[in-house]
Amino acid sequence: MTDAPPGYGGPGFFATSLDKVIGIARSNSLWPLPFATSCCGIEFMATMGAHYDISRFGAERPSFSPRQSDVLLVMGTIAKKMGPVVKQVYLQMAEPRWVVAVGACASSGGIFDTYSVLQGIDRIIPVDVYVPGCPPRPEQILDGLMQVQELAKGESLRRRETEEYRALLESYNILEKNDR
Amino acid sequence: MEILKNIAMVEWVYYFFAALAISGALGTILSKKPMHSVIALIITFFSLSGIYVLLNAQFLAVVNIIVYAGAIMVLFLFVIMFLNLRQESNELSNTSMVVASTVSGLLLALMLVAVFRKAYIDPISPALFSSETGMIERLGNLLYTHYMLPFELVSVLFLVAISGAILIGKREKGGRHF
Amino acid sequence: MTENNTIVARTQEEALALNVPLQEENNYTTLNLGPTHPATHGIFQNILTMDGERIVSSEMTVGYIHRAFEKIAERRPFYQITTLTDRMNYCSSPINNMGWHMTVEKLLEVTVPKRAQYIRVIMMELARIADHLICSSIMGVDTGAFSGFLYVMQEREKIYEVYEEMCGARLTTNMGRIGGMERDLSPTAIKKIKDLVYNSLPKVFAEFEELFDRNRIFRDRTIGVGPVSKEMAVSYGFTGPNLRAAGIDYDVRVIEPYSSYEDFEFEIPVGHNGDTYDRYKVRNAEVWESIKIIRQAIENLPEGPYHANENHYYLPPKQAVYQNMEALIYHFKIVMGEIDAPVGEVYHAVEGGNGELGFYLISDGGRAPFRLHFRRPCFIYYQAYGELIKGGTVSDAIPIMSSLNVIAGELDA
Amino acid sequence: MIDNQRLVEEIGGQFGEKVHRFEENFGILGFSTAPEDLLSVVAFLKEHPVLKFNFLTDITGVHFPDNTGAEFCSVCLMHSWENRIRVRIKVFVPKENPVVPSLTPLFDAANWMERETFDFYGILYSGHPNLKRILNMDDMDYFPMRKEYALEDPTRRDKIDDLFGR
Amino acid sequence: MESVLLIKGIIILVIFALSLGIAAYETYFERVIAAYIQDRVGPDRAGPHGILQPLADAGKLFFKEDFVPVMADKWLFIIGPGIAMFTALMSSAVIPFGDTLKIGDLLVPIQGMDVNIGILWVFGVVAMGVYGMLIGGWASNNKYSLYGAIRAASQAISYEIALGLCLLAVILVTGSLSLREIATQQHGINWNVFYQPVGFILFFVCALAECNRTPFDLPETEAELVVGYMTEFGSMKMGLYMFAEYVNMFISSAIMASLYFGAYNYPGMDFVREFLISKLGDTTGHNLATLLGTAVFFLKIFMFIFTFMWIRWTLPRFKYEQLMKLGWQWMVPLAMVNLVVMAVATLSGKPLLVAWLGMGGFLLVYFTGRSMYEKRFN
Amino acid sequence: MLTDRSKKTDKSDLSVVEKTYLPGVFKGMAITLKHFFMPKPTIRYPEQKRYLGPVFRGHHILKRDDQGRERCTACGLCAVACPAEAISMVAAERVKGEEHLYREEKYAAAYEINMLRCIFCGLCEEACPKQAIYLRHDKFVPVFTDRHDVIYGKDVLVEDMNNRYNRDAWTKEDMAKLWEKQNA
Repeated sequence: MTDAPPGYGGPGFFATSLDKVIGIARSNSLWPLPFATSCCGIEFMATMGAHYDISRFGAERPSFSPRQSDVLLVMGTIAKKMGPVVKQVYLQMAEPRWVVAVGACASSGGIFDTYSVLQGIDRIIPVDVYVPGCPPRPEQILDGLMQVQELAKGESLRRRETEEYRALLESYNILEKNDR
Repeated sequence: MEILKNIAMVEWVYYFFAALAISGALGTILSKKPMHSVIALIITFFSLSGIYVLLNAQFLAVVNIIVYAGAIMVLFLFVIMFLNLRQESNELSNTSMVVASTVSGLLLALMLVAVFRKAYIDPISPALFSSETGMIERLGNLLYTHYMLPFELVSVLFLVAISGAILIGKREKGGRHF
Repeated sequence: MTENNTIVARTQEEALALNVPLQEENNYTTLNLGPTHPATHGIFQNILTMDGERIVSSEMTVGYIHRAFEKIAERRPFYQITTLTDRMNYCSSPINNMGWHMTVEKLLEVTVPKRAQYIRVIMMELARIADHLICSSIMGVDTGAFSGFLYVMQEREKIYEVYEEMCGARLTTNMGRIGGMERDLSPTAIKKIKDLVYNSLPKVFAEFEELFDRNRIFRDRTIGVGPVSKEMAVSYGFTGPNLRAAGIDYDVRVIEPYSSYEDFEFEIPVGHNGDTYDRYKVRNAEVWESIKIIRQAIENLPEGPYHANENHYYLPPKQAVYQNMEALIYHFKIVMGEIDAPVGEVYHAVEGGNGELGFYLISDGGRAPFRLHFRRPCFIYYQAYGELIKGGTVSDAIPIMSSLNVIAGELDA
Repeated sequence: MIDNQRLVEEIGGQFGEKVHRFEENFGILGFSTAPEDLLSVVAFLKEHPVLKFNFLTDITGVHFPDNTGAEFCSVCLMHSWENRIRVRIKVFVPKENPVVPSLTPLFDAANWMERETFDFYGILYSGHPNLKRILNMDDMDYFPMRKEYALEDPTRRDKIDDLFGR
Repeated sequence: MESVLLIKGIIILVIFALSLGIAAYETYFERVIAAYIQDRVGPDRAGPHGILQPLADAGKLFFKEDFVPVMADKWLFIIGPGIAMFTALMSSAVIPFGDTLKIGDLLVPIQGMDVNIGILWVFGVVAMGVYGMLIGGWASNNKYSLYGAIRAASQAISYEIALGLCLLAVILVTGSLSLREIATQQHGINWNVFYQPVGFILFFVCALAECNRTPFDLPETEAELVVGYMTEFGSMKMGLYMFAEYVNMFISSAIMASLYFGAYNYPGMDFVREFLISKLGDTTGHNLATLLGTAVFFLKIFMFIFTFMWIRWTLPRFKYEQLMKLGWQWMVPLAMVNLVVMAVATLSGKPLLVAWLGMGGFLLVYFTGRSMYEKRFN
Repeated sequence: MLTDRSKKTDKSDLSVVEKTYLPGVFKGMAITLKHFFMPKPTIRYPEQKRYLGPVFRGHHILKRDDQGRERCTACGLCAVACPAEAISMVAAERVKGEEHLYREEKYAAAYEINMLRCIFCGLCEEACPKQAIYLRHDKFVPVFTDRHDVIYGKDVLVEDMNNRYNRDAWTKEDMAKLWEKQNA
């Protein structure tokens, strides 16, 4: 290996442009895992449908296996009984993974401020994007997806190995890969 | 070192396949997981097919893969998957088992030695060599003329085997559904 | 599998039937279907005991989105409960919505004007169409054909456009009010409805049926799969299309007409032996009947007010609130939920997307219901699912589930 | 045509004192019976050759905290499709011993309805094949629909007040 | 000798790259075709008309975290996708993508290798393809995967029988196992499909089954088995499986095109060739004609790929036992009839007439007999 | 039979030809091919936007009147009507010199809506006696990336006088009049 010119070697030039390219690639290939439990899932169907067509964003391949998906779209009320399942699915996903809480119920519990409903999934897993609405219009779901695209574009390849990220996971009591 | 240089390309390939075949065979009997054994056996079949190709018996090579690797071993895998033999079995610790396998192994070795002592291998003469040997037309002609009777007998045997298999495989009342 | 030529029973039933000993050690596998399995459309868990590909028994767990509707309802004023009912059967929320309002109107003894009743019928039938469209097309998805689903989803989108025109939301509409509707049908809405029921929907839906009805692959997957006999259907509390598929023509719209359903001519499609194909066919036939009802309703839409003239229960016009003291007082009282509800018990049933949707309301005269119980058809008939899939394969279990049209929000409440 | 009057006569004639508190609410006849008579009343209605209450519409519970000695009420709603008439049967049981016979021998549908009622109110259905919680988690230690439990528990820790907007 | 090897090497490399490239873009076309069939527009934001979508997918898959589930059999879990990809790519070696190229004095066929057992090679490699799924499905230690793997294996084995019988009928007509020979014999419009349309349909159905495409996609039924044998695979491992599937689709389309639709032959090819040679000279004209033939071949392949996708987005899928029933009770007997008819036709000297008469007669007798039977007993 | 309206659905057997799968397959493929060439109704969302309907319930706005005074009088009816309990407010008395800011004597010193709790049911708009709160029909709430941003205060909610929100009809009654005009 010859020495690269100053400013073009090391983690500088190559790494950042690779970061960018992969970021763009990732952002255009976000395979959602539709974790649809109620009303918002029906609106997600509309989002997949001809009028809104989520496939334009390269995200029409809903992979129901968490191993293959990039975005966990939590749509609908998550009851406390369901909480562990959501967490399990999140754990089974491979990095990089993003979580979108679609709709009021998933984001905060919505009108269901009751003994059985989890008041927002961010109590058990880290959430990247919240989509308001009950249920959100397909446009808003697409907005959420585009927000994730933005996040993916701006994310460095090494973000998932940083201390901050690990600390974030630990704050959710998610330890490394034990439960996979 | 000089010897190595004199070995032709074909022979290198032959040694490679031979080594692969033997290691695959060893893997088959030494591996503790049945699944791995099957995979090793498939490797053996593959290298045998490679050797067949070196002998210009392409038909045999491919049929070996289709029949043994493609069909029979798949059924083996099937059975293993159904039986779910994931856990190690400790049957080998049984002394009678060890004795029996040693004796049968020795017997086999004895037989092989006896056979090979008597065996006579034609010397290869380039003059008589025909690239058509082992080709499918030759094979077909031979099978349907010289070996007509054994060939037909074998097919009858297969027919019987198939009927028998169907009979055995027929579902009985209260049996398992697969 | 036989061992030493003796037949061995694997289940208790087999042991009894064949009079042979039950084999203790069984070779069954368990398969966990759900709660996030793609085919459960929502979330129910089925732990299947499998013998090869065949299901021996299943244990069902529900409650994964239990949201305590009934508990919340006990501290919500009547008009706010629509937001709950909308989210119960979210595929056909206007039916729930209207059903709830009819229950309250029964309690308050409010008479709804004819026009409002007709608008309600139109909305409810649109909702029924939307519900059945989803259910039938999801069956296509679950049997592997995805395209039909998206064809009819475009029609559902048009139904949502009508809702948008009516109330500004697509799914959780909140469009009814005690005593009538929130808004009248706008000219655009009428145009859209007419376009839907006369032009686009019949065309697309006929095409959808053509895609599946006579396709042998689809028929093989559904005919004879998960049949429900009449007796079983009644015993398990089936109602709605699933009951009618079994051959009983019970329909709340005809047996106990509400909201002017007696004015309309329509037939009750019934199936033959209640298998998956029958359920599918009955739903499709009901779509055609709903189209018929909507055509009649929109053609004969009576003139008049779209809500009852009940100052006590229906919000006064904004302008009046601004200028008129009495209106302002009523406005405050209604919003605060301080309406004078009588003490009493009401049970009112409507024909929901999945069957008899009942509202059992006990009022103690307070601001909120003392007790409000929803008779959710899904919850009641889903318990038969375990019985239905027994002996079938996983490939059977999936179409059975989608043909039952179990909606998690309604199931778990 | 069978109306509520006829129903009262039929039921009253058969069971006499065992059924009481007849009432009519918005067209539906309701009456009460003791827990031990419930099964026979329902069976009578179901198997009656004329009445034919073939369909169990619903079972649910109600909690009347002020009704001392009979706090819990198990309501079951039956429907006669042929006669197009409904009837409501109530069984009142005390808080200390809320035991009601299960209707599962008569209707398969009763299974989950009773489980739900048990889940919400803790009413015990004797003879039920699988009486355990259905909607809530198994380890829940109270019956949430009872009136003494407010909807929101102020000590709950899963509610973020600074985010609640109130 | 050296130059031949070099040219061969280049051709092999090109075929290899083409298979991969086409497989990658098949994913794109699958999406677009699915979208168009479903009244949508498909990917349109990754590059113009979403043309960079496969690159985005590949980039993402390569940089996705790669892990092996705790309970999985580690080695087999890694080997599985590799085998799938390996076997998928191997069969492209024997496909005659075109006539000969004239380079200097040499006539080099556009083909990886012309072995005289070409078709058996394909058959053998296809048979091996099962291992990828079987091993992968078993190694994941997940019941859905296991079910998927078992379904995949039994389906592949069952449909290989009918596939082989159809192949036999073609071999019978041609008298050779070499794919090049088969292609040459279908010169002009003398395509095999005109002799044995039933055989072609059977072969097509078997090809669908071997590629695990709808209506035979039982091993990966989304609604039943999540994603079947690849449920536990993430990142590029899953990508390899997916790729292998698309490569298989490409290969089977190519094989169908060369077995039944005359490979690089097209009506009027002689005229075109002579015209080109007369205009452009011997070498250039010949090469151009060959490349034109190759283009026609690829056109045929794309038609088949389109049909595969078209079917995928139209039909519901079978149930397992129905699939088996179809395979064993319909396809195998019909393929045997086809074989017998073709044998008679070949011997008769008037193959076209006899083949049509024989097959048509059989079907007519069967269907009338069957409907009469049904009328009587139902 | 319980009614005289029942009608059996069609479940006739397939003919022998239909049993070969092929007619069904080809019919289905013809339908899908037809759709392949049909015009697509897709809305390319971020570039193309769909009309959300005349009464769409979107982003909240606290209207000002024509003179730029806030209409809200902090009566709290919207908070009561809100099923999600997402609205909270602090009332304050208007002091002298603030007449150009607030229309009534009382006003909301703080007005907060939790956008993640809100279910956009429209009950607040209906409950407001002063026509102060509206759900915009032309705009919806954007997505959030941080849960601490979700509470909208007066800075976001109150109408911007330079960029006023307008709609065809402010009340249902006006809307009805509009329809009549359209019909005429």
